[in-house]
Amino acid sequence: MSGQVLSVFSAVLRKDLRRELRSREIFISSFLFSVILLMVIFYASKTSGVQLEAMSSGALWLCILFSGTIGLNRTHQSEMVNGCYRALILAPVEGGWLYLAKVCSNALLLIVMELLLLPLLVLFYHTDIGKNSGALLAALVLGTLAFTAVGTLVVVITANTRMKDVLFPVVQLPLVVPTLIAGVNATEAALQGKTADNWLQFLVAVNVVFLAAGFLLYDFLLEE
Amino acid sequence: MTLSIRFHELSKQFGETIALWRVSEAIEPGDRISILGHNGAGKSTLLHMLATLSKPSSGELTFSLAGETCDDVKKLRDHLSFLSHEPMLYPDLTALENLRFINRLYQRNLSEDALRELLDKVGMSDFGDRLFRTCSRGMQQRLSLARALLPQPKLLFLDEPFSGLDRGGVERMKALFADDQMSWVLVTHHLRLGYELANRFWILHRGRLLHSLQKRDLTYEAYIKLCEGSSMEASA
Amino acid sequence: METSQITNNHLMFLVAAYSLVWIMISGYVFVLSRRNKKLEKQVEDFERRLAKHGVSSDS
Amino acid sequence: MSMKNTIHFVVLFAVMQMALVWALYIAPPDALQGHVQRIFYFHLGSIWPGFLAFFYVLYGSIRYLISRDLIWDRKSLVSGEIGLVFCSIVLTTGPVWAKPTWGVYWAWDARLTSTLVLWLVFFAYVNLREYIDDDSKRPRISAVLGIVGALMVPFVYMSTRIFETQHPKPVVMGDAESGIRHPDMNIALYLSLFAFTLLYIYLWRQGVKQMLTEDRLKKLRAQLLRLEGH
Repeated sequence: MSGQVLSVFSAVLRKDLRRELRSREIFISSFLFSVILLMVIFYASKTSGVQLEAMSSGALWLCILFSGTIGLNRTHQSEMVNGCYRALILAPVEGGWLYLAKVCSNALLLIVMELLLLPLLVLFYHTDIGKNSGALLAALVLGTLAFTAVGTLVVVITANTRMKDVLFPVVQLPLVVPTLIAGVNATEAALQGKTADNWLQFLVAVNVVFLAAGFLLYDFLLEE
Repeated sequence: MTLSIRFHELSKQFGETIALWRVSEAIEPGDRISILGHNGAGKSTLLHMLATLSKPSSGELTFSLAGETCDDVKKLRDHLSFLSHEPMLYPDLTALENLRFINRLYQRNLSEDALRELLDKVGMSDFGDRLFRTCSRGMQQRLSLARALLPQPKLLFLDEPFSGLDRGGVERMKALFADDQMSWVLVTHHLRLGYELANRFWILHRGRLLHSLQKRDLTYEAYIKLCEGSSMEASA
Repeated sequence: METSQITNNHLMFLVAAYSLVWIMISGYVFVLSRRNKKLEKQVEDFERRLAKHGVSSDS
Repeated sequence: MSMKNTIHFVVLFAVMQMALVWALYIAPPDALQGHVQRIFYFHLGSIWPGFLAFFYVLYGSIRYLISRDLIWDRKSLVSGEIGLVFCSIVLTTGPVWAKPTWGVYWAWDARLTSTLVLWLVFFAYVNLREYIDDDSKRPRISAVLGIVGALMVPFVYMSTRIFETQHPKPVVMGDAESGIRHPDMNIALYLSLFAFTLLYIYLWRQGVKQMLTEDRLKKLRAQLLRLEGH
């Protein structure tokens, strides 16, 4: 049984990654969007006289949130093209494993994008990212996983509605507020060279609850 | 292993519209059923429910595997396949990659050679490494057929499978549907093919099952008459 | 005098808060009553249709 | 109206009047805040049924997904609607109290932020179904969103709390419970809690009954249209 599950899991994961590598549509759009966002955030908050370094964790998480939302929406849309999603529904597999595979591929793409954003942060915001890179990585990975765990569910929920493109961010963003708060604080601490254990634990808890909920609930979304 | 489906008083309601109203019938191994009816008669609704894509609003829908009633949808889906005018294949993957993905999704463990053989069966052996996106409509439909046949289903659901196919494609599809191991249920506007291929006919009208006929009871002329709807209106 | 003015001002806030409670709840009651009206209309429609078939609504 | 309903309504009405009298008249004004503090009785009174409603959404949605019985969808939907109403009361009366007490309408403190997020989440839950065209999908999809939303509520609270412990509290922070010392204040608070809970249950029962009637009428209507050959 476990071998079969693993095979389905890796099949979906590999399919998603290969598709993205070939088209690069999500990657390019969300990366460019993030660059623009970094610039906009600077000019939008310049007048209040904020210190650049102090802004960087917030700016980074805004980029993750917005480009992540765009990316999740896009991946799901490309799943709907040609009715591919119906093929997944009709396959004799547990929805839970499909969900976990999708969370993994979405989170992986987002994390790669974040790693590319870090040098830009150094460049634009003069941030020192080397003070506690372990904690920084932990904050980014856990936060991104929590974000995609919720997003992968919500994108399917809103895909069933008439105004999916509008509704997805509207429903998704309030739900990721706790993740955002925890992520920003954990990143901030890491940038100052500290480790924010309580925030990391909090993110682990969010991950456990929502990955479990998604695992159990995804099957209910796989119906027409 | 045999797969049969019985349904009793099956209804499907979308809000105030009734798509299907108290339909009772059965599908046995060896059945090749052609569902006939006007637009909006409930053909696709019925097909979707039988293929476990949607659930009935009321009525009983019983699936039996090897003579025993089976409620496990996942287990059933292992033996069902669905072919519609939508190809259900990823545009950014090549034909072979798509098939490999389906192969692993259904846990069929077919070898590369078997997959190529399958491509050959639908006349696409030269296009295995071509991106699905760049294939023409007819080629896409052939690949879609390969996808539907890959899991070697006991029961195949076909929703307008001939759309976009040329003569050669239709001939190949006909040959593949003649397989004795597989039953199928077909919805099509291709009247001639619907008659030639099937051995049973269900005639739906406004969500009701008006007739269920064997081929031996129905001449082609009577069939055409039924399809054109003159007798449908009369008996409604 | 100054203190009483402040209290008066503050009483305004008190009145405002309690009116808000009242407005919100009556808002929901209004939504419910509108739904009720829709239902009543449907029942009337039923009675009319049934009457056409010769069924009296009393039975 | 049935007997039970009438009794419920009478009790609700009586308790509501008592709560009003105690809150506005009998309870003494707060030493620091004066009469404005009286807002609190109803403010706190409505957050409790608000929470109750949201937990019911979680419970009802799970029950729906297990049983696929439409009644559970209706029950949780009405709960969500009423919860949204109570949440709106909390969100609007809060600033009205905060202005004279803190000097500002809004502060990003834990309670305010989390109530706002809660409101957004359940606004989405209640309104999402308007945008789903397929009747057979609607309850299932909303149930999943209801569960996800309700599961997020504790995290919203936790995250805003941890956030506060790490940062200095704003100077204008006033804690709700700290001001209540007089026994009449307690009575006023409990009365309004009781009154609002009764109100929640009353509205909920009416709402559910209405929804179920609507469903039955819809079904009958479809059959009638069929008989008439439309």
